[in-house]
Amino acid sequence: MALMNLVSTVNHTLDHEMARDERVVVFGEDVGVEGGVFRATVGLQKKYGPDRCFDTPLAEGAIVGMAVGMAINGLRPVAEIQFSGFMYPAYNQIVSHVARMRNRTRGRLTLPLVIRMPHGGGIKALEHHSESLESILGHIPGLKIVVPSTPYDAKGLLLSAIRDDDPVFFLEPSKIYRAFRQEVPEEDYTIPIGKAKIVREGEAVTVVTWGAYVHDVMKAAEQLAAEGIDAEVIDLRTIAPFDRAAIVESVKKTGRFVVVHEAMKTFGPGAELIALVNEKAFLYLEAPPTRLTGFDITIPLPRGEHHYFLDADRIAAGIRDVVNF
Amino acid sequence: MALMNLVSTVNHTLDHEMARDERVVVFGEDVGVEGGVFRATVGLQKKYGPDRCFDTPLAEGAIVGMAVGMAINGLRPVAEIQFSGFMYPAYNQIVSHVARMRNRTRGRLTLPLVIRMPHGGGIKALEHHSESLESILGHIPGLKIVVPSTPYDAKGLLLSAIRDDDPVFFLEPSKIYRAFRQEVPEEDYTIPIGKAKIVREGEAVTVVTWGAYVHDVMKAAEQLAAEGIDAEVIDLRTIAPFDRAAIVESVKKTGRFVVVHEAMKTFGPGAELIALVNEKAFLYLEAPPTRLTGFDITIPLPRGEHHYFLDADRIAAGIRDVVNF
Amino acid sequence: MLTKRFDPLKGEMLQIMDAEGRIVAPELKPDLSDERVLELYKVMLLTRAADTKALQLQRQGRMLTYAPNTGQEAAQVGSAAVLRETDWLVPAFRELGAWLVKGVSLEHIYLYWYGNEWGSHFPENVRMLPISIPIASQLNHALGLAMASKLKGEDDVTIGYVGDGGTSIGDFSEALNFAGVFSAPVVFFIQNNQYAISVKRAVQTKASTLAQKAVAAGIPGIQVDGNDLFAVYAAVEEAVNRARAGEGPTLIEAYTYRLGAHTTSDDPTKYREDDEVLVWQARDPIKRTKEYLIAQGLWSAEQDEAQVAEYEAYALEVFRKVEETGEPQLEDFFKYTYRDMPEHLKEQYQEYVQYLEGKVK
Amino acid sequence: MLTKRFDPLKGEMLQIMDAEGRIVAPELKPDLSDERVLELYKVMLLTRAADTKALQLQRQGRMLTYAPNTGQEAAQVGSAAVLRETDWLVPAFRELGAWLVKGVSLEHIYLYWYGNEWGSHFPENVRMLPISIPIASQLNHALGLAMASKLKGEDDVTIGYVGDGGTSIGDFSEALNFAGVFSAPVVFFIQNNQYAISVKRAVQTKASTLAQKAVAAGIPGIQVDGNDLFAVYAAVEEAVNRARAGEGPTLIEAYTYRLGAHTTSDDPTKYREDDEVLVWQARDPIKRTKEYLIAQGLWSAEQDEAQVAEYEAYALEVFRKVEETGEPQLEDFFKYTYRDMPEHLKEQYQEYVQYLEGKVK
Ligand SMILES: Cc1ncc(C[n+]2csc(CCOP(=O)(O)OP(=O)(O)O)c2C)c(N)n1
Ligand SMILES: Cc1ncc(C[n+]2csc(CCOP(=O)(O)OP(=O)(O)O)c2C)c(N)n1
Ligand SMILES: [Mg+2]
Ligand SMILES: [Mg+2]
Repeated sequence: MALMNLVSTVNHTLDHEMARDERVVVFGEDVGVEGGVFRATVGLQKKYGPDRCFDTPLAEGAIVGMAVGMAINGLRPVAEIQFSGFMYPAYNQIVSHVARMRNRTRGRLTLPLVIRMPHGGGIKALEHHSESLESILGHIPGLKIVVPSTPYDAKGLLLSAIRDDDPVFFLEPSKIYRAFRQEVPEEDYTIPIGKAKIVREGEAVTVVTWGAYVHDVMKAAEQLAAEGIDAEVIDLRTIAPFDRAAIVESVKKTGRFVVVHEAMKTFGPGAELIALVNEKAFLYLEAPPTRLTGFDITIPLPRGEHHYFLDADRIAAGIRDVVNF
Repeated sequence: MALMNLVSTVNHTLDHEMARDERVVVFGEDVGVEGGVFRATVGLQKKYGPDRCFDTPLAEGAIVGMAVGMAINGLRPVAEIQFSGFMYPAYNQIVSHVARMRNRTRGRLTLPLVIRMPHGGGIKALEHHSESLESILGHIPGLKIVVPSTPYDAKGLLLSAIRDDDPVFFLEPSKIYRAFRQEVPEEDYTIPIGKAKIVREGEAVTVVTWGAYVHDVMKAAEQLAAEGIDAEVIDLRTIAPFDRAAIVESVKKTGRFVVVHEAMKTFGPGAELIALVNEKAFLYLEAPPTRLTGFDITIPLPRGEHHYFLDADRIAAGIRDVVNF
Repeated sequence: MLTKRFDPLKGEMLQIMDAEGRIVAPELKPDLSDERVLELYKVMLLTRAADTKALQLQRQGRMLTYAPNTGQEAAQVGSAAVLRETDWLVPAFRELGAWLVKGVSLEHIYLYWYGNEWGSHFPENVRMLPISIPIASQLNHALGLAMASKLKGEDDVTIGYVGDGGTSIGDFSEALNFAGVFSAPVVFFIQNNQYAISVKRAVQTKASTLAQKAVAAGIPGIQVDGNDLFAVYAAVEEAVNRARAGEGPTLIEAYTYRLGAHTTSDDPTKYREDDEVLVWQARDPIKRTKEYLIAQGLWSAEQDEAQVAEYEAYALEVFRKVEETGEPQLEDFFKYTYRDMPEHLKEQYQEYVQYLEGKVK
Repeated sequence: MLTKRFDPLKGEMLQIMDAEGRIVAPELKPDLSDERVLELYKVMLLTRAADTKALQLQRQGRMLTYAPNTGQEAAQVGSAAVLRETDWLVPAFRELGAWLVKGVSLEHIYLYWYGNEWGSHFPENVRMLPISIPIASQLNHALGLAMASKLKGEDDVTIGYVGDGGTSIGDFSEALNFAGVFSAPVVFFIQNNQYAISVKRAVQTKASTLAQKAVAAGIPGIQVDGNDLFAVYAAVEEAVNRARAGEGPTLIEAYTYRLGAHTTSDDPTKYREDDEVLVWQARDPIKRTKEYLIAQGLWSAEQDEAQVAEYEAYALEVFRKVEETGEPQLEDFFKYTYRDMPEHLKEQYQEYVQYLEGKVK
């Protein structure tokens, strides 16, 4: 066991899996010599050589397209996109090929590959460095999307992702890359993709969130607990295909539902969860299922970004409204 | 007045506006000499010369990026993407620039441009020729998205789109390009972007749809009317920013809500409408708001595509379930 | 080295056999046995027969959209003929001749164009990717396959196909550039058939050859007469050998012509003159190879006629089998989205099955 | 023509003034008055002073992320100096010197890096696009601006900037290719500063020069000593004149070096040797131009020192003003998404205002 933060856990986990499985190759912009702009791949090139961990020229489409070919030909590529806002040049590869190769060939060719990227904002970064892509990716059948909220989960989920026979997008909340440390076992363990985690049990309202916001929601839940409002908090962990049963069961118990996410509101991920709750637990609902989300605007530059992101107070206020409906 | 189908109306409308406003330029793959693979731009190069209507090399990113520069420098570009499934290479330009130039420059630079593309499926086409992009585009603040369902609407909406100071995506349901003709006035008229249209008044249930499905939903509504179920049918016409008031008002009247669309279900456009109905009309709901949509699969090749698309029978069955809830 | 001898920047193009089937550069002629040449010629014939049949069937409303290959058979067959079984072939969508050489059955190919996904489920030993519709995107897969061969220490080579139109889209440049940087064992093969649907080659780029686009990636490039089976073979052979020896990628432009329509939905008279087509008909790769074979005493006009008739009958028979496959399995549309069908897809599938059963009742 | 005389495929690079400020190719020296040269030199000095200040302020926690320009001033100033007011400048994100020449105020620039969108709201007469973070995507905007000038019958020219890293991404090739096809009046200007963050130029492409990437688009390309103000000016001048005369686009590679970090979040010692930096410090464009000016009797070491001090004080003063702008207007974040604020945004804005007011109470 060692105390690790999120980004060092990613590094440790890649190291762990590269040692175990020589089919794993790691690449992307600045991934090799420098070890990544966030240092997620630091030391890997030295340890495994430039054939296993290397820098690429600057072109996200080629990075993802190359991963497709590698995965077909027997490797398990783990590609890094430097920030999720730079995923768009690869979007054609993602939608047209990554998501479809298995179906297109009726299972003949499969893509065991992972695309890792820093995700979300709140780090006072330049434009395009704060994007949340859940629904842009989640709408596409054939992709799996995972967002860890803790170092412990990151290791278990990343190992599952690399070993998965389907393509997995591993979105790493950059805001909490170094926010806190946690004991992470040295041993091998996996956490199943597609399973949510109840991080706080409660009776008053179901609150679903993921990534960096798990911590803000938990803070809000503590505030509310002090007021006698006992929220159940679910860390969704997998955005696609997500754990519908966990949500539905919880809402059947609490009768109230709030989803909290960074992404923009309209046509955003929260809408899907609300639609699900309607479809599966309509008769249990005691208040309108509610979204606490980013505004439908471009994420502001650093001087204004605090307006875009929710803090525990705003989250608590939103949950309170639903409970008091 | 002349009888026109949808694609000839697009052609007529481009002609109309190119004659009226010399800033309008039309381009894309096969748009010039051939007049478009669907013949939407036929004759325009001959009439207005190759400076106003021209072919480009094959590169959707450059087509859209070029439109951005042209719009900044005083033109009103109307670019064609040959099929919506080939929009993805331009997605970086769309998200990173088309949607943001106004906000990024605090209104200094604006993008009066239109991106036209055939949209949706059901035409027994090859892979990637049947995509529905509503939520992939609609999630991005700063874009306007319009889908006409009739020739008459197409003219009024396309003229609004070209004259709009914001970038507009004009999605043309290819399935109904030549499905029927309608009287289209020769004169100038516009239909406002952002306004839905009640195409059938009713009391039993609100059914929202758009594009080609308007006709299938209307058929379903007639079937249901024969059974004594009186559905209100709304043609959304604008997907973003959409007419929230029209939907909410109707649902407050009917207490029941169904959205019907071609796009995949999960994280799809219907989810947003259901979330809205929850937020604005929760206490009026007598049945769970429901989605009738594409499955969460890759749209099948022609031999199987009929399974993906809804017909009037399936739509009627779905609406019936909601009414009988 | 051919890529040194024929500089696309000087407008030089490799030709070994001229339009009349005469060997004009005997010293460059690849070392192919007469039997092998005849074998390849027969694949060219089969390709054309399959095309002819598909077009007929399409006009009868039995085949769906189809992209014809007529005029491009030498480029297709000559390039794929160089590959060995473990090499990878990455198609665009118009390389029927190449696929047949690589061992894909005509049944698979017809099944695909007939609109059935099983047409892209090739046998285990056929190392070919499915057709890629998004233009040029497949070249990055070719790069990736080649990179994997290299990183695994295997000496397999990958060939990736693209059209003249495809050279304009970013994926093309990116794939070439990455391949150059990593010395990936890949050959990029352009079928320059002079058109991207209606858009003429001259509108596609101001570059006077497509082969010179190699310069941007710092890799060798060569233009060859794409209707000359021997020139195509020789250039690809050199490139494949180089790749296999660890010396990196090559770009090859096969200068050819699409004699037919872009697809069955296309009407080429809208954008090109008959005269141009006539010029290129005279350069027909099948006519040329046939004349060579006849001159060599390896083939005769009668044999040719009989062979064509046999292949057309065969193609029809294959298509009939395809027609008989009937409706695809409903479950398949849901089953192959993920390795295991997730719960929401099971639900969607089951609800739909129930609906269909309810309708039948 | 310079692009004919200096062939990047032969490894030829245009240099007019060497690293010691000596004119080595007097016949190619652009026709600039002494005053103009001094004026441009001063912009180079201001650029460096603004850089120095920004880095200091960033270390003090007052400035946010900042991308330094030190070492690249000649490439930036020399290129933009050719433009007239109605010409368009399309930046990447590291061309401070160019922006200053084009008439953008340091206040705008600092405001941008300080994290305020108003930093990209330039005055009406400053024809420059905002900074573009997604690498190379801006080159297609440059193409579009140029196309509009051409289609409107105006003879304005557009210059588009990109880094060495940016030449690998598809947008770069696409923009060049379109510009070639349409003979668009645009100049593509690469600041090859040898690094894309940590990735060395040699890893970016196997092409021996970046200028040769022009060959793929069939347009002229030239490599120039990017630390030589005169060479940069001369090459851009020729390219701009050609574009203005309707003769189409040019690609220029300015061979230079980033002496500082990629941005304030970067630590270059992780990926490069000090020795390399020392070599390039000796080629510093400011040192070189200063030596030229002093040798010409146009400037002195004392004047230089005083000017630097003045600019640093000025930069600090500008930054103080920027700091005083305080919090941005909340409404602005909602207001500029569309021309008219749609109802859902009004609602989101109002609900948030109410929430904030509730908190204050
Ligand atoms: C990204 C993308 N854009 C547009 C299309 C539509 N389209 C299909 S084929 C084609 C022309 C391709 O020309 P070329 O690359 O020369 O190949 P050819 O058809 O001549 O074999 C176009 C534009 C597509 N399939 N993919
Ligand atoms: C599409 C995209 N991918 C990745 C990044 C992250 N990034 C920012 S700057 C940079 C390197 C750019 O190198 P270069 O083009 O040489 O410009 P320089 O920084 O040297 O001026 C990268 C990879 C980005 N901004 N855009
Ligand atoms: Mg072609
Ligand atoms: Mg650089």
